[in-house]
Amino acid sequence: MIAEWFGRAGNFSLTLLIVTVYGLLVGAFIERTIAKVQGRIGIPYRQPFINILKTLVKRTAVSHGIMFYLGPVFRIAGGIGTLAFIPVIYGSETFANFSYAGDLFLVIYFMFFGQLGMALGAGESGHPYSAIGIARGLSQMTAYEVPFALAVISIVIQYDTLSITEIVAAQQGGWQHWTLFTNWVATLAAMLAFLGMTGYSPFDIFLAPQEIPIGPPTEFHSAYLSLLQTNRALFGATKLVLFMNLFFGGATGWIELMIKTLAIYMVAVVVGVAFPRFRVDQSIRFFFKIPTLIGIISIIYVQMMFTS
Amino acid sequence: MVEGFITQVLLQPLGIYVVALGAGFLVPLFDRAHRSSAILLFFLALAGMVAIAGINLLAILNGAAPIQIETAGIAPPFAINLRFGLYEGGFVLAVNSIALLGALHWLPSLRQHASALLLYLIMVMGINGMVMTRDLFNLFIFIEITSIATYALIGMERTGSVLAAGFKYIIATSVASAFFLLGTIFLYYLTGTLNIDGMVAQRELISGPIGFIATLFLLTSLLIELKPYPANGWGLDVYETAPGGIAALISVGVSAGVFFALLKTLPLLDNYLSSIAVVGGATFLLSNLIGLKQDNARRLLGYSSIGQMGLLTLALAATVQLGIEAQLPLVAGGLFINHLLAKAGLFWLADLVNRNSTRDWSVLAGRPGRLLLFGILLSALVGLPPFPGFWAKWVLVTELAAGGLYPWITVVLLGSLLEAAYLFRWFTQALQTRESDTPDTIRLESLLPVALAALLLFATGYGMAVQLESDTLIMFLPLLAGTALWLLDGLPGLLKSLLMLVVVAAGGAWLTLDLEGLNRIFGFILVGGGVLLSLATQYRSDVRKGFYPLLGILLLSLATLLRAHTSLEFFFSWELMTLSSYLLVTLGRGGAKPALTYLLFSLAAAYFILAGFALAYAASGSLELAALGDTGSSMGLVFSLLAAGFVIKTGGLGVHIWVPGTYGEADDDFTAVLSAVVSKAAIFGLLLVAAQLGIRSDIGLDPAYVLGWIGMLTATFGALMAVFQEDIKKLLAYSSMGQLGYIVTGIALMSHLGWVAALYLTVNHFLFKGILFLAVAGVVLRTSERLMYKMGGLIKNMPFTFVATMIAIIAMSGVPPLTGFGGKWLLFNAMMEKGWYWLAALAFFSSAVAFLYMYRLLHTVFLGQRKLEHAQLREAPAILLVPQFLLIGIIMVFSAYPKLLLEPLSSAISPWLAGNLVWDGLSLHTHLGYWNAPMIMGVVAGVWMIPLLFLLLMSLTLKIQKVGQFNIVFAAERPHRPEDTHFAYNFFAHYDRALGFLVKPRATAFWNSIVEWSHTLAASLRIFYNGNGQTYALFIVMYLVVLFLVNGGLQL
Amino acid sequence: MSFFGDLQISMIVLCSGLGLVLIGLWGILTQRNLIRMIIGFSLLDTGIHMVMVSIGYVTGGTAPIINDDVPMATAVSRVVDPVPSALVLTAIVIGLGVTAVMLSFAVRIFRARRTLMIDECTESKW
Amino acid sequence: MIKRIVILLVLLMLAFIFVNLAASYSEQTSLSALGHYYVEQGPSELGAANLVTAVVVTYRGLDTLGEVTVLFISAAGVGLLLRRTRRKDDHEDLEQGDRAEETAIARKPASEIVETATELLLPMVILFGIYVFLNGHLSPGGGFQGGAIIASGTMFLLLALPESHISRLMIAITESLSGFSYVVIGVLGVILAGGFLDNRIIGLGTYGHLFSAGAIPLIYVFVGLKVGFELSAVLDRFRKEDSGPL
Repeated sequence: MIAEWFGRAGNFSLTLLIVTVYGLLVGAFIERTIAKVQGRIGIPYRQPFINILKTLVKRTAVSHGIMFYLGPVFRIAGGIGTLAFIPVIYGSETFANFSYAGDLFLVIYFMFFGQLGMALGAGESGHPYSAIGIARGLSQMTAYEVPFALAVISIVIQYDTLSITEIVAAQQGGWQHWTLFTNWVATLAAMLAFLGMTGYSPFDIFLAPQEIPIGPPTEFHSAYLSLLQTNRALFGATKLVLFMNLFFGGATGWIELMIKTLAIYMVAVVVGVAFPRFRVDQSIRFFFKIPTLIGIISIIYVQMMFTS
Repeated sequence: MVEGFITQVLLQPLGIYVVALGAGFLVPLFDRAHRSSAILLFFLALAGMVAIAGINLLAILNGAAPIQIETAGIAPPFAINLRFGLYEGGFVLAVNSIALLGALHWLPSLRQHASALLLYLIMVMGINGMVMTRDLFNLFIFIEITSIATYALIGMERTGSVLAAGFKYIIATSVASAFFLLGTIFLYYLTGTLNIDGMVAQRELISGPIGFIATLFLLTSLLIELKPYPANGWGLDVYETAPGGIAALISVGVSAGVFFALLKTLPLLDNYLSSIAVVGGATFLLSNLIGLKQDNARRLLGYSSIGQMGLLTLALAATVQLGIEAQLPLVAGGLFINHLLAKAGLFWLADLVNRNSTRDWSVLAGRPGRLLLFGILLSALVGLPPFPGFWAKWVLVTELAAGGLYPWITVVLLGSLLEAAYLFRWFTQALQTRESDTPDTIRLESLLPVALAALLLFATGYGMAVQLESDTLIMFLPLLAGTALWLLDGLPGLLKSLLMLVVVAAGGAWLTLDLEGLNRIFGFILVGGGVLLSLATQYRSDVRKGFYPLLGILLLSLATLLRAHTSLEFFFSWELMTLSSYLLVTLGRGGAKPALTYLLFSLAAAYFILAGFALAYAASGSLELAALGDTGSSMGLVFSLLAAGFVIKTGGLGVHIWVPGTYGEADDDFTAVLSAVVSKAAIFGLLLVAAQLGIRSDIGLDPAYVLGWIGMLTATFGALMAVFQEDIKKLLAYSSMGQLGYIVTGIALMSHLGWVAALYLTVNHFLFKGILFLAVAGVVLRTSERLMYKMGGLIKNMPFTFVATMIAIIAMSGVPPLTGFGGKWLLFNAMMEKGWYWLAALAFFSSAVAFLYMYRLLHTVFLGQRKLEHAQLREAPAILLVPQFLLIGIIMVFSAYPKLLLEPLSSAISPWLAGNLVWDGLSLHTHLGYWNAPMIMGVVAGVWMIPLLFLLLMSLTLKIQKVGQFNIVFAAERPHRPEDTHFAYNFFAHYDRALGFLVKPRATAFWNSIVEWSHTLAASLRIFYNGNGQTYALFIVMYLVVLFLVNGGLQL
Repeated sequence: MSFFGDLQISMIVLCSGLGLVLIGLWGILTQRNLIRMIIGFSLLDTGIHMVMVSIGYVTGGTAPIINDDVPMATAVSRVVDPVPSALVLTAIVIGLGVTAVMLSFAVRIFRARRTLMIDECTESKW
Repeated sequence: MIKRIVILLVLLMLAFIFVNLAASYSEQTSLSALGHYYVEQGPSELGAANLVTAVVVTYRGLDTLGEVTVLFISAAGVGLLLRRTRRKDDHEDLEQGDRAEETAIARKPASEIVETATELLLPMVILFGIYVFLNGHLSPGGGFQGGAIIASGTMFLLLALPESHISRLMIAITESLSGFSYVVIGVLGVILAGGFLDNRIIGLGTYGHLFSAGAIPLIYVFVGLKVGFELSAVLDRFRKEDSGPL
């Protein structure tokens, strides 16, 4: 029993490492791409790693209190945990992680874990920007949750399961079986929600580097910040993996995973480059209009298509 | 001869006349000797009248035949005869007793004039005569005796207004008497007799135009004397202006006599039963509606009196129409005795308080004894348990339902609600201390008659309970315990708290431990949970007059609620719970006003429930709760009515407006009980009807589906409304409303999994909301604030409270690994299984919205910048923290091993809805998904520990500096006041901009407009009461004409 | 029914009585002066007494007192019904009592507010 | 005006009802069952020649007791209402001027004719009253009628001599005692005869004589006294609102 647990933990550590590194690299890749588009050179690929290391080895740190101290811990635990409950590579026992502890529903709710913890930590810093950022982030979250939830319900109806593994399994056997093609309405709704979820422009006001320097993490620095930076890469990649599993047929190997997730990510990047930032109330209204409508249609659609 | 006198005269009902008249004639003589001897004679006579009535009634109750009294030694119909049977005895005893008490009350005025003494005595005798005589003309004489004595006593005060009112009264009753006489003589013309029984025996002779018109005159006269709307302004004016002593006697005594006259002549008036019912019903409904506009205390009592007589009339007509005269003693007798005692008590109290405007009754504020009396009388009048009116209304409504007279049920319940509205508004005004009030000067002994009336209400209420129920003792147990605790109310607060806990724990255990299934589970939540949370009452050591007895009653009534087998038992405990919780809310700082809203919505809920039960009884013929399902075709309606009642009580959307005020203003520790425990009673009720009715296939899914939507919309809007709250308790109030919405939806699913979800959510809500309200109690205790933005940074001072709050919030939010996730998961699975996709999507949204207020609560209060004045605050008292951490312990256990909880829940549901939870080891499987709670707990602990250890490790090498409050990155400036940087007020302003339109207070506006509309309607309905005696007289003649026309007079 | 053709004696009394009732009511309803209203009441009362008497009348009957003119043996066929007479006696006394109390109210009202007009006694209303 | 029309309409409707009533009415041609019994049995059963008296005093004795009570309480009520305010600070708005005015009216003397006539007639009126109630069981009349005649004597007196004093004490005692005696007789009926107010507690005597019909004359004496004194008292009250107790 114990050995089995350790074995799994070991396997998961490997996944964790790969996904984190991949996340950081993707981040650098996107930065570089945007820079190229804008006629700059951009950062080297090692830059994210250097950033993390640099903050990690800072010799001074201040603390505003115990919750402040625990905030980054919650945050990265949320990231790691979310990944832990998602099977990463289809058909691979090694990279199934702890997905048999819970289903899709667990993953969706566990995504809040880090956000909540982080919000508490940032709250204790006593910095108004943190609070403002959190208020905005939470508000926006309630809005993109709606199309996302509708899309999820749609595919749960479609596949008649909440198990991510089974959802992926159902999409095997060719691209035409991907949710993207079998239930493109739901995928569209989900991808619109994804824009909000990634926090890229036009939905990046909760971080808003201009008015409220980087939002909730304002007061965090040194080792705290390194944890947050790591998580940013890790959590971003985790969400990509989740979307890949749900809508894009999953992946049977790491290469497929990387190609697919990068492609998904590009959607957000392209939209982000093309559109200016929404105010919070605007983005809320946005999500409640077209995306929600599409989500509703997706359920009607799936009921017509997949239930007798 | 003396012996003959005693046995043949004094002890016989006839003795009442002899004593009253003999004494009455002698009073002037005695008065010549000495005033006090006249007073002594007066009281001896009254006491004698009570005793004679009592002795004879007792004999009849013991099985003696009704006593027929002949006069002149000649048999009826040739001489006048009287009867003293069960009904007569009851009425006479009641009237004489109340007259005796009334005399005690009014003695200071009565003793001024010997003639007042004799008038009072003879007036009472006249009422006795009206009750006992069997001769129509003799009845007229007694009516006149009573009337003339009444006129004179009204005029005793001789102020301009009372004289004017008295004159209108005389004109009105004289015209009515004239009608009576006309009717009587023409009945004699037709039947050749004046004996009522003789007339009834020759009922067929009373026909044709003369028969019609004669009975019409008789009927009009009696109805007018009962003061029907709108021909009753003359009565109201007298109630308003006359001294309480006589007003009480008119309201309860004279009306009783006239009512009895109607009762005995009813066989002659059987063609008019519908008219009588309409007159009674309309009077009841409309006087109570118009009462809403009234703020003169005495006139208000007048409206209530008239309304009550209307109800009695309606009850009488309906009972006879339905042919269930056997129920008459319970219905009419119960309503009558209730009105008699309560109304007389209130008139006397009004006399003592001596304030015209109901607003000025605030002189009673802060006087628990007086308020208790006042409250008892009002509660009785409204028909709350355990008073006779409660039982009578129950029987009335169930019988009306059984007879299919549904419109009357609506009238009775609506009228009762309106009456409750103005009566308890008055109580609310009495509760509110005002600066300008001078203390009242009521001497304690002058309250004695009022107190006796209150006691008699309890006694008669118990008497009726014994008639109706077998398990009376258990039903009354909460009240007994409450009384015992109340007797000890002088003890120190902490001791009382302890005593209450012991009593409730012992009583509750005895009542609930042998229960099974669902009831057992709710036993743990309601009684166990109630006791656990009530431990926290120890954090206040002040006296808290009335608090502990009421809390004891509340918690024990929850226990008896669970034990109920019949709908009557259930409803009794339910109303007891309503009443006690209402009173507890009024004890809060600003609790009086919100408590009124709470009471009215609770009563509305109760009336829905009553109507539902009544309908069920009508359909199944049984009061057993288990027979609710045998209701055949009316099943859907029964279910809807009952569910509506329970949903109101959970604070469903649209009828939720009582929630924030009630939870906000109740005492902080009591709010925890209210939200975590008491609200679950409604869930229990809902589950009960769902189990008996909701799961039946013949109901169809529609009501359940509607219920599901109501629940989920409540959840959504509750969350949205909580987001915009600044008041911490109101935030939690809206949160409670929303969380209960999920539970309602879970029940509405009518599936095994849905109910497991509902029960799981119920347990969970109890756990986290108990913690939250107790934590808030601690915060409010320390900061004396309820507005969150006035707090901040309290984590430094109250770390334990913060931890408790945080854990509770996580448990509420649904974030794994704590219990909340299980609830959400179960509910989602159940909804998907049922195909309720839209509701599932809404659930996602509302639980996301819930994050907003949850975070806000934690941040605004505990995080951010601490206020300077809060720097020295201490942690909440240990006794507040103990229950919180006990509850946290339970949350942790259930989080890691939900099977411990789910298995009993599942097996409790199995008898109703088959289905099993599929377990694979510790993993729970549904059709769609799976949930391995222990493993999730392990993984989360693991992934949380690893970065923590890492950070700790790093900290070893780092020099972590604790910094001061204002040491933040703030554009190189340093804020000096926390207010500068504590981002708290209107935290979700942007959300308001985006979605605020959804939560504009529409429900409040709607209910306000209902209130306004009723007031406008009331104002337009009372234009008839223009104060002009001639208008009043005109209405009386019109009444006759209208009755003539509607009963087909033109077809003669 | 031809009550104009073959007028019976009691019919005249009855109709006059009912007419008095109407007149009395008219007085009560239209006369604003308390004393006049009381007079109206007296008329109403008297009207009713007449109605009562008329009801007791038996065609051709005489007073129900047994004497030389009305021997006991034939009394049954010769007297009017004694019951309404007895009732009227009682009713008159009661009417008297009520009138007396009404009058004393009127006196007191006049003392208290120097007016006898009913429409000036409307301070309690609504 | 509109009010008048409404009143007229309502009364017209009432008249319509009355017309219906009268139209269906037809005069009785024989006694009702009740009347028949009284006429047939009354003289022998109760020994009263005046059958109305038999009905009033015995058959419907309870009514009569009630009637006496009504008068009694009317008198008491009138006394209560018209009592003179004792204290100035009492809550009544009786002003000094009113009182003077009142006295002025009261003092107006009667004409000489009235005074003389009164002195002449008063004893006869009272005597006649007594005669009427004593013979109530034999001839037309009775306690009420007799009492009323006595009271009319008082009326004369008050008209002629407005200042004359009527003893309150005497009225109170007579009133009380006669009322109480009436009740006692009634009670005796239960003990000695068939029931409450049965007049046969003493022998019926010889039919048609003064001392016959059992207790009827006795009752009528009390009733007559009571009525006479009470009505007198009422008249006296209206003459001047007095401050005396009762």
